[in-house]
Amino acid sequence: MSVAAVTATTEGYLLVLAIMWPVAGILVALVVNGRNIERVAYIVLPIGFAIATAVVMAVAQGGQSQIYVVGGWAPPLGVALRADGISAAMMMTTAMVICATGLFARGEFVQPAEGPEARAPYVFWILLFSIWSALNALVLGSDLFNLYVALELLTFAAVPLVCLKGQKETIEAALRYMLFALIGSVLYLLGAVMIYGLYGTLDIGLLSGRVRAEPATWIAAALMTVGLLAKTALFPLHLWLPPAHAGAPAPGSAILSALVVKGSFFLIVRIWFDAMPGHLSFAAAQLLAALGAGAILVGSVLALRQQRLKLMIAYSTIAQLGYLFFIFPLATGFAAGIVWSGLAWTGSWMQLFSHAFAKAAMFMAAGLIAEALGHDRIADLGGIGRKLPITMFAFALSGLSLIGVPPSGGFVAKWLLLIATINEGQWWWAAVIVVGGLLAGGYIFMVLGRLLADPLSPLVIRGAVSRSRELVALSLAVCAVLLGLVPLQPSDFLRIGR
Amino acid sequence: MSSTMDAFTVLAISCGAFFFVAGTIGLLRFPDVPTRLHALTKADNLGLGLVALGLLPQVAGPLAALKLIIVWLFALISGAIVTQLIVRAVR
Amino acid sequence: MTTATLFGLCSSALVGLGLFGVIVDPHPLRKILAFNLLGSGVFLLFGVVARRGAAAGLGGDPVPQALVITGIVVAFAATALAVALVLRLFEPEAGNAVESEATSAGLEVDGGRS
Amino acid sequence: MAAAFDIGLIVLLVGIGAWMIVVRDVVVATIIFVVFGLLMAIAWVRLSAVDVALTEAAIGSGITGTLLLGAAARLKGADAGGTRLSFPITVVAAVLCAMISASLAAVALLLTYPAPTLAPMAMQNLDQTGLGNPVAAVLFAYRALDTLLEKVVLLLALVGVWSLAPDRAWRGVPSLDTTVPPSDILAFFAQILPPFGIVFAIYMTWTGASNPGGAFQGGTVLAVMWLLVMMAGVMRAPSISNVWLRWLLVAGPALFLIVGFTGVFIADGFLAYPPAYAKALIVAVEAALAVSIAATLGLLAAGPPERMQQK
Repeated sequence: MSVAAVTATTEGYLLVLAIMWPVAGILVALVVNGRNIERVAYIVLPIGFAIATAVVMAVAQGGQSQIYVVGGWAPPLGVALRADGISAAMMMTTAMVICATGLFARGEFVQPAEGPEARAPYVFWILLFSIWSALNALVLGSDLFNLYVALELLTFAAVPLVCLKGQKETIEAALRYMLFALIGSVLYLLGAVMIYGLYGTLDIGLLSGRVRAEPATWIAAALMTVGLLAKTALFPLHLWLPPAHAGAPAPGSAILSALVVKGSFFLIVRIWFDAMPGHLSFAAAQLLAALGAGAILVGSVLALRQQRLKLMIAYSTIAQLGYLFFIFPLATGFAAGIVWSGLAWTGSWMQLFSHAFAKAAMFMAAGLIAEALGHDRIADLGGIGRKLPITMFAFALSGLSLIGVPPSGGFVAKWLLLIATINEGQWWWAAVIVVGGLLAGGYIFMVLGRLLADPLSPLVIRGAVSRSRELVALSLAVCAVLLGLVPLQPSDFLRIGR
Repeated sequence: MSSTMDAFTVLAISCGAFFFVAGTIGLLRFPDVPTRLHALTKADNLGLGLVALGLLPQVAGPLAALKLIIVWLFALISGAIVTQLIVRAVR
Repeated sequence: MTTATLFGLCSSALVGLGLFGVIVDPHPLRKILAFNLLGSGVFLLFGVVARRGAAAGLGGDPVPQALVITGIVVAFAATALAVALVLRLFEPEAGNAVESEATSAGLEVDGGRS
Repeated sequence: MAAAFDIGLIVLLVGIGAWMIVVRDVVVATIIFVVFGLLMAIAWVRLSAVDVALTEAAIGSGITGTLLLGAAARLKGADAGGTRLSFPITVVAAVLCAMISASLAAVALLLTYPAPTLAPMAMQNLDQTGLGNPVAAVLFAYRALDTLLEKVVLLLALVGVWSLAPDRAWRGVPSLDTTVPPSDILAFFAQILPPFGIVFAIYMTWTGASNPGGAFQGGTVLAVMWLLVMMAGVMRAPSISNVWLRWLLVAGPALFLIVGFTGVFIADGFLAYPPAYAKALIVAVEAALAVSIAATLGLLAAGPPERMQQK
């Protein structure tokens, strides 16, 4: 056997299970009669959730990364899986949002009681399992090519989700998303093969010890980063996102906005903080953050100008993704000369997790409103808040987290980032964070005001909205708020494994 | 003996090459897809056949010779199928 | 110049051409063709890396060669999905049938651009 | 001499690639693409990657060509021309692509020898896998996880293609180019070729353990044969809700997954094989995968179901 640079830990088998359990679900779902596919989901979702919980506990108790060497072939020849603090936290968030979405989708994607198998439910559940498997593979992978396969799995599961309803506009949106995503993954692959050509390994852990500062490395890293930025929809590569996220059915939008775009962001962080730590130049980090700032400003302003609720929420996603990119200049600790700056690190991840909960809740609420009214024109939403108080409450709570009002996860995130900008002496990003918060307040209160206003004409409720689905949206929003109870200091858990 | 065989090989392959050139000119000069395909397949099938024939004296044994002939036959069949599919596509 | 370097240059030319086609060509099917050209360029770089790593009696490093096989299969899957989307979008009869179904399904929330 | 051949091949590849980008007619562009794929296969042989050459010829040129040619034919009547970019943007794109090309070329020239390689390590461990072909060892032993996930990617792409079916046609059959009635000549050839093709596919899958070839190449040849008989009207396309069909799709990945988990109990862990049975297990997995790959690729190229089966 090859030189064991990487050794498996005792609970490492959980990592394989986390990826393969949903895969088993896909295979079973493909062959069972479509009528039973929901029953498959009732088994896949809770057990998958239990696996994620077990991984988090193993990482927390061990205080170190959990590692699994697949097939006993250690890198560089083989592929290893690794769960550190951030992967465990991502896995937990993913599991919570996916299970909540599963509960929410029960009302929307049911097989008809009589008659043959229907298309949408069959496809939806398979896509849901696939996204779960792909995200777990993305956060656990430690091999650049293995991560490429996971990225493609994620893309192929996300694109059909966009056009599940089948209208022409959604197919157009799906096609555009597909093209952006494909170019993105090809550029990533191009960078990855250069890395292999330079260093003879694709393993992130081995790379961190071998990477040299030289032009070829920078070109490879730049290609990978640009490719992943296209998939993350960072400004100015965001054009595909609004029609795609707004066009999907509500549970799909929730997953796409809350989780899918974060998968590629996670990979960018892996590259710069784990594969090539210390190689991100000051200028490059500033450039990434500047694009993030552009995303915050442009996304928020465009969100303010939308006429339709789902599009507004989609533009808000572009803005909220922008904050994540402050991790690059703030967490590498340039000013202090240290490699690790805990405040911004924690703040950025808190932003990711709280946005995941808040945005999923918000898309679900918007879906329920659209279901009740038969449309989602913001101007005509007047008074629906009184008919659907729980939904409105869910929308309001998640909105407050997006703005960053205490106590909420969004507040913790933005506050930590603000302090980090001061500590690092990069006050210019603080200005963007504050302005972004104000703009978010603008578009959230614009909608909230409408929800509470007197209706212009008597409201016609087209369909009854199920109470349990409202509660699912509300509980996700509550999760976003509860994240605000974590202490305002660098998290030790998110630091495990580095 | 071997020089006669070599001469035969050179002659056959040259003829094959001539047909390939003719086929390619046809591909470039003829007006529409069916006539282009006609020129290409006719000339190339013959050209490939001549190249295979020319190589026969050079191979190690009867098995390798058989392989060459089989390659030519399969190229013929697949060429015919692909031509059919292309014509269906442009019609 | 070695074989590997020559094909490396070929790969860079193909990547540039393919990327240009994907961005500029207005026809969706030709974008997909260009994407395949781009993919071929990237895969060719794998081949170059593999060839450079020839050792232990092998003509090339088997790891990148195996990765390319995976990559080609994934690229085909991507092409198939993209082609299906294009056909669905532009084929006249299919498109009409969908729209009437979608409206009868109830919701009129569309994802059109603002 | 060899260098001259390589340079000629490269000039052809780049020239044909450029031609494909600029040529006006979509069908012609597709035909050029098929030719390009075949030349790529030769390039792979020149780079001593015979396994890849076989894959490229079968997938990159063969089945992708069939798929794109069919699509181009169906789009003939439709107005599919999107909006053309304005001239300044085109120039910017051209400059951008040229820069990427140049930086890639720089990397190709900058790479120095000795190049890093895993070839010795792959060979050292080869006997533990029982295989003779190091590429197969990478695909099914060292990096089996990638291969397994990639099979899931393929299945998922198929679900994605199917999801584009109109609701009324779900459970229906894909319509393979219904615009032109199948010709007798095509039907004739479609009856001659498949027996040879099937034998060849089985051989290719079997020999993959020790020689170039394997499940991907064999499965693709099978898929092309299947497509051929369907397109020629010799055999009907199946309904996508056919139970047998769905089992065929899943068989390969499912066996792979089961063998993978068995490794936890009889070997070093997930996707590990006990050396004594490694070759037998891998060949079994490859055989099942070849069948599933054939079904998946064939259905991917056939497209979503569009009408209900005629009784």
